[in-house]
Amino acid sequence: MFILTHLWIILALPLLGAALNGLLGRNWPKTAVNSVGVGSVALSFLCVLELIREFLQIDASHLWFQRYFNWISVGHFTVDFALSVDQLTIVMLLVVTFVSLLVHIYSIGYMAHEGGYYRFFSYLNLFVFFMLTLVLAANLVLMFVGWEGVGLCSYLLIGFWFLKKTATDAGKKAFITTRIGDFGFTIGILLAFWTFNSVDFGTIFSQVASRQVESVTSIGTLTAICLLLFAGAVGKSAQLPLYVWLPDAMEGPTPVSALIHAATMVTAGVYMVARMHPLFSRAPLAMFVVALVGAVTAFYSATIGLLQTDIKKVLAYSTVSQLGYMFLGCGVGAYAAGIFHLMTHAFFKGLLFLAAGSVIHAMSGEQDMRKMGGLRRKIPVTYWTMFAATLAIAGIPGFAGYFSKDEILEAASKGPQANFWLWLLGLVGAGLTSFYMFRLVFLTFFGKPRYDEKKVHVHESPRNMTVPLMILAIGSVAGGWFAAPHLVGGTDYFESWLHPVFASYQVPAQVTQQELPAGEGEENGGVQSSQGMELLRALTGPPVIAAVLGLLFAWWFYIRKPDAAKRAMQKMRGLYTLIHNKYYVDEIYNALFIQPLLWISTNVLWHTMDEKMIDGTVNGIAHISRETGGQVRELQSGNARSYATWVVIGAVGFTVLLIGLWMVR
Amino acid sequence: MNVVPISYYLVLSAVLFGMGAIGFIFKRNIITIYMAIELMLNAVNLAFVSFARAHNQLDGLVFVFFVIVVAAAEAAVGLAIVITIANNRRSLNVEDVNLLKF
Amino acid sequence: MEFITQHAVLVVSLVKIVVLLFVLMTSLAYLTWFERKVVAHIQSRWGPYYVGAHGLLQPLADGIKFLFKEDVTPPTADRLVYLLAPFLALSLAMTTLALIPFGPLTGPHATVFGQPILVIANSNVGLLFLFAITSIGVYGVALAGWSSNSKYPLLGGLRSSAQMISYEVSLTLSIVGVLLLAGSFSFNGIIESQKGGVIHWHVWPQILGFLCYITAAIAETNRVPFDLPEAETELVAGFHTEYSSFKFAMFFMAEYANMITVSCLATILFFGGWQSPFPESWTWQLYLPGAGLVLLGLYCAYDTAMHMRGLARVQLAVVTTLALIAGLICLSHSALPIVQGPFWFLTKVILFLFVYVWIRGTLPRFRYDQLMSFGWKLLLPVSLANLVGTALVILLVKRG
Amino acid sequence: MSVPFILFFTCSAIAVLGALLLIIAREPIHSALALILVMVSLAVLYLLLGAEFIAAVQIIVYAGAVMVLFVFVIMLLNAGVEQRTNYSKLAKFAGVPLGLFLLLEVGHWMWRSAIGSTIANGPGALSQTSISTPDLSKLLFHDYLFPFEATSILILIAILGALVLAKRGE
Repeated sequence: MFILTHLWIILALPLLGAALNGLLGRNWPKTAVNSVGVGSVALSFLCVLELIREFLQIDASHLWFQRYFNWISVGHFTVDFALSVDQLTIVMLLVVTFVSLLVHIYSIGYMAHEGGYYRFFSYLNLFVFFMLTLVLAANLVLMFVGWEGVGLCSYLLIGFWFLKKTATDAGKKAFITTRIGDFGFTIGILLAFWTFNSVDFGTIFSQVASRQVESVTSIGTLTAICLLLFAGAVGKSAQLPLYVWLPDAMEGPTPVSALIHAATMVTAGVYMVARMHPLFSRAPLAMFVVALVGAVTAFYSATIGLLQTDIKKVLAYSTVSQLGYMFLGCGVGAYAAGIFHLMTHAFFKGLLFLAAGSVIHAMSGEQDMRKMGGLRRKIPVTYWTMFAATLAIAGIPGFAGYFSKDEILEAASKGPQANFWLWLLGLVGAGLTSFYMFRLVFLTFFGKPRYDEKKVHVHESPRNMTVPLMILAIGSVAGGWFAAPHLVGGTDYFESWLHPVFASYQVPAQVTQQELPAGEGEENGGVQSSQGMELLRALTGPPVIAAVLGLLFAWWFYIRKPDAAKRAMQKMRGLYTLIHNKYYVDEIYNALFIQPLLWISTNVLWHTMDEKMIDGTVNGIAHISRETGGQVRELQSGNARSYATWVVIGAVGFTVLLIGLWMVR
Repeated sequence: MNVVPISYYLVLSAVLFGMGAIGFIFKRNIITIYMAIELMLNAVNLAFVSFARAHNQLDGLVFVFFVIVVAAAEAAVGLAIVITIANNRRSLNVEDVNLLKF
Repeated sequence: MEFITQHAVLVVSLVKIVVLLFVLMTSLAYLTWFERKVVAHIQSRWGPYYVGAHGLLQPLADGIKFLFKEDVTPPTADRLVYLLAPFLALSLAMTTLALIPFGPLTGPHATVFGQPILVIANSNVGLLFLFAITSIGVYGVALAGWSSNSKYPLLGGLRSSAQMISYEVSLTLSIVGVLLLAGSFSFNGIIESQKGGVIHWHVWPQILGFLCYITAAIAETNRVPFDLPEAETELVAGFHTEYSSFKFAMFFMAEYANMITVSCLATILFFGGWQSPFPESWTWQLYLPGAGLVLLGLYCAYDTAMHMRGLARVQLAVVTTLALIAGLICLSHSALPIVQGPFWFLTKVILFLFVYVWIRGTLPRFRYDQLMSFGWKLLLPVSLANLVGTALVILLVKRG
Repeated sequence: MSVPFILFFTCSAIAVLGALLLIIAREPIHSALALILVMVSLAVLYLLLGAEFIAAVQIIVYAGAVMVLFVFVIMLLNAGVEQRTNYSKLAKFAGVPLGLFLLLEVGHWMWRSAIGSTIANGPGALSQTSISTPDLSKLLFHDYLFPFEATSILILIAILGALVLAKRGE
C-alpha cells in the first residue's frame, strides 16, 4: 500500500529530475543528464507498476482518493492537493509513463548532437510531471494545473530551437490557440463550482448522479458545463476549429511530437471527457456536439493529410483525425472504446513519429517525402516498425488500431447515441487514413531514391533509437489483443477493466440498456449467431473494407502507376489546390481574427490607449508636478524668517480650527 | 478669595507664548531668535505647572522637567551651531544665512 | 503693638533683615582687615597697623576713601548694564545669606511672635534656592566684563563665566552626597541629621565630597588659586578693570559675601552647622562662648596696658570693655541657650575663612587651561564617583 | 487685594515687560537680560503655584546655565547691534500681524473658555499646599523612568554634538 498512500512520489520523481537537470545540468556530462532524465521517468514507471500491483489488491469499485494538504481555501471555495486513482487513471498512467520512458531513451540518440541537451531533458521531465498531475488529479483545479503545465511544456518544447523563427512562432501559436479553449475550460470549472459548490470529482459525481438527464432540446447547466469543458478539450486535443496549432507544432523535435503531440498531451482532452463522463452522459446535446466535432475532424483532417508532402505534417494531420475518432467514441457513449483507441493510438502514433524521426535522422534532416524513396533496404528496422504501425493505424485486422477503431465505429453505428452520418464520416475517414498512411510508406520506402545519394548517405539509427521503435512496434501490433476475444463474441478485457469506472455513475435504468458497452450489446446479438459467422462479419465489416480500399488506392497511385496521381490532380485541380492549401483555414483565420486583432491592438490599444491615454496621463502628471514644483519651490527662499512665518500661519490656522471645533461642540 | 485663579496663569502663558512667537518672527539675530524659542518654552512650562496645580497631578511638573532638559540640550547644540555659522558667515543675521534655497 | 502681632511675619522679617545687613556690612569690612592681617603674618609682615590699634580702623578708612572717590564710567560702556552689574553681584551675594540659619529655629527664646530669630527665610528647599541665587551670581561678573566694553574686562568676564559654569557643576554634584545622607533640602534637616557631636558630622563619610566642595567653592568665588578673572598679572584687574570707587567696592564686598556664604554652606553641610562638636551631656560647654569672650577681653586689657599709646589705647579699651560685657552677658543664665548656636556657627565659619586666607597666602595661581582641565577632568569625575559610591552604600545599608 | 494677587500681578507685569523688551531690544545682551527677568518672575509664579522645586530648577537650569551660555556666546561672538533687515516681505507683512493675532486669539480664548473657568475653581486650584518634592521624584523615577533615561541619552548626544560642532568651529 506504500505507493497508493504516497501517490505523490510518482509525480515527485519527474519533477525532481526536471529540477536537477534544469538547475544544475548545464555543466554536467551527457551521461549524467541522461541518467537523471531517463532514470526519474523509469523510476516513476516502476512506481506505476507497483501501484497497479497494489491497486489490484484493494476493492477497486470506487475512486481511490488521497488528500495531501489544503492548497487553496477562500471562503467555502477550498481546493485540496488530492490525488485519485481508478482503472482509467491506471491506463493513462501506464501509457504516459511507458511511452515517455521510451521517448526519453529515444531522445538520447536523437538529440545527441543538439545544443541545450540538459534543457531538453528537463523540459521533458517537467512535461511528464505535469501530465501525471493532470491524470492523477482528484479535482478540476488541480487537473487544470496539469492541463496548463503540459501546455507550457509543449510551448517550451515546440520552441525548443528558439533561434528558428518558425519554431518560436509555432510555439506561440500553440500556446495562444490552446489558451482560447482553456478560457472555456476555466469558465467551465467556475460554473461547475457554482453548481456543485465543489471542484472535487467525487463530490461532483455523487451530486450529478442524483440529477435529471437533460434532453437534447433543453440546455441546462450540465450541458453548459460540458460544452465549456469540451471547448478546452477542443483546444488541447486540436479538434475543429482549433486544430491549427498541431501541424505547426511539428517544428519541435520529433521525440516531442511523438510524446506530446501524438501520445499523451493531445489525448488529455479525451481523458478529460472520459473522466467527466457522468456529466456528459447526462448532457446528450454535449455528447452529440462531442461526437459531431470528433467525426467531422476525423474526416476533415484526413482529407488534408492526403496531400501533405512533409512526412511529419502527414502524421500531424493523422493525429488530429485519430483524436477525432477518440472523441467520436466518447461522443457516442463508448468511453471505453475512446480510451482504448487512445492507448493503441499512443503506441502506433508514437511509433510512427519516432520512426519518422529516425527516417529524418537517416536523411539527415530532410522531411519532404518527395525527396525520399527506396529507403526500405537502407533502414530496415525503421521500415518494418513503421510498416507495422501503418498497418495498425490503417486498421488492418489483427493490429492494434483495428480493434479500437472498429469498436468506435461499431458504437457509432449500433451504440446508444448511434448516428448514421457520423458513422459514415468516420468510415470514410478510416479509408482516407489508410490511403494517406500507405501513401506515406510507399513514398518513403518504395520506388527509386529521389534524393542525390552522393550527398546524403543514409544510415540506420543507433541502438537506443531503434530499440524503442521495436518495443512500440510490439505494442502497436499486440496492443489491441485485449479486445480480441470480443471478435468471437468473447468479453473485451479492456472494456471490463474499465467497466467499473463508467458503470459507477450510470444514468437511470431505461438508458443503461443501450448505454451498456458495445461488448455486452454484441454478446446479446452473438447468442443466436455462431462464432465463426461473428468473426467473419467482424473481419469483413465496413471499416476493414474501407481500410483495404485505401491500401489498394495508395498502391495504385504510388507504386503501380506513379503518374496516375498527377493525372488525378490535373482532373480535379480546384479540389486539389483547396485541400493542398489546407482549405485556406490558416489564411481565413488570419483574415478573420488575426489581422483585425493586430489592427485593433496596433491602432486602438497601442497608439490610442497606451500612447495617447496612459502615457499621456502619466507624462501629463509628471509635467504638471514639475511645473507646480517649479512654482512652489520659490517658497523655499532660504530665508528662515519666512519659514517661521509659515509655521506661525499653521499655528494660527490650527488654533482657529480648534476653537471652531470647540465652539461647535 | 485668596488664591489666584488658574485661568490667569493660563492667560499669562498664552500671552508670553504669543510674544515668543512674535519675537521668533520679528528678530533677525540668530541668538535672540533662540531666546524667543526659549521664551515660548517657558510659557508652555507655566501652562504645564498651572494645569498640574489645577488637577492636583504632578505629571505636568514632570513634563516641565523634560521640557527644561530638552531646552538645555537644544541650547547647547544650537549655540554650537550658531558659533560655527558666525565663524563661517561672519554674520549673525538670519537673513544673511540663506544659501540653502531653491 | 497689635500691628506687630498681626503682621508678625512682615515686621520680624524686616527687623531681621536690617540687623543682618548691618552685621554683614561690618563683618565684610573687617573681613578685609582679617585677611590682610593673616596674609601679612603668613608672609611675616605686620599688615595694617597705623590706622587705629592693630589697624582696626583701616576698613573704615577704606570705606570712606571708596565713597569719596570719583566715579568714572567709560564713555563707550553700555551704561545700563555697566550700572546693573555691581548691584546684581552684591545684592545676589547678600541675598543668599538670608537662607542661612545661624542657630536653632526652635527652643527657648529662639522665636519671637512664632517667628524664628536666627534665620530670615526658612524654606524646605533652602539649599536649592541658595544654589539658584548663586548660579545667577555669574551675571554680575560677566555683565561687568561685557558692559565696560574694553578688552581686559571682556576677557575677564569670559573667563569668569566659563569658570563659574564649569565649577558650578562639580560644586552641586559634590553636595548631592550630603543630601543623600541627610535626605532633605532644608538646612535644618541637614543640620539635624548630624546631631550628636563630631562623629556624626558629614565630613567623615563625605570627606571626598568635602574636598571637591571646597575646591569648587574657591573657584566659584574667584579666589586664589582660581582668581583668573581678576588675574592682575595678565588682565590688569580682570572684569572690574574699568570700575572705580564704590562700584568697585561693591564687587569686593560681593566677593567677600560669597566667601562667607560658601563657608556657611560648608559649615552646614559638612560640619554640623550650629551644633556643638561635643555631646549634649557635657554641660560645661554651655559656658564656652562667654569664657572665650572674657578671655579675649582680658587679653585686650593686657595689650592695652602694655603696648598701646594715645588714641589707640582708647580704642582698644573700648574694645576690651565691649568684649568683657558681651562675655558676661553670654555667661548670664538667660542668654546661655541663645548664644550657643551662633557661637559655634560663627567659630566654624571663621575657621573656614581663615582656611581661605591661608590658601591664598600659600598657593600660586593656576593657568587657565590647567583650571579648565582640572575642573572637568579631575573634579567632576571625582565628585561623580563620590556621588555614585555614596548612593550605592546607602542603598546597601537600606537593603540589609 | 491679597498678597498672592499683588505678587501675581507684579510678576506677570514684569514677565510681559521682559518679553516686550526681549523683542524690541536691539542689543542681544539686553534681550538676554530681559529673558532672564522673565524667567525669574516665572520662577516666582511657580512659587506662588506651590511648585518650589520647579521654581528652583527653573532658575538654576534656565537662568543659571542656559542663559549664562547665551550670554557667554554673545560675549564670545561679540554680537553687535542687530540690523533690522527686511529681506523677507512675508515675515514683515504677514508674520508679525499673525503672531499678534495668535497672541490675542489664544489669550482671549484662555480667558473666557470654559476650561479656564472650570480650572479657576478646579480641585487643586484652591489648595495652597506646596507640592512635595519626594512625590515628584517618585513619579519621575518610577512612572517616568524610561522617558527620563531617554532624556539622559538625549543630553549625552547633545553634548557630543556640541563638542563636534565646536571642534569644527575652531
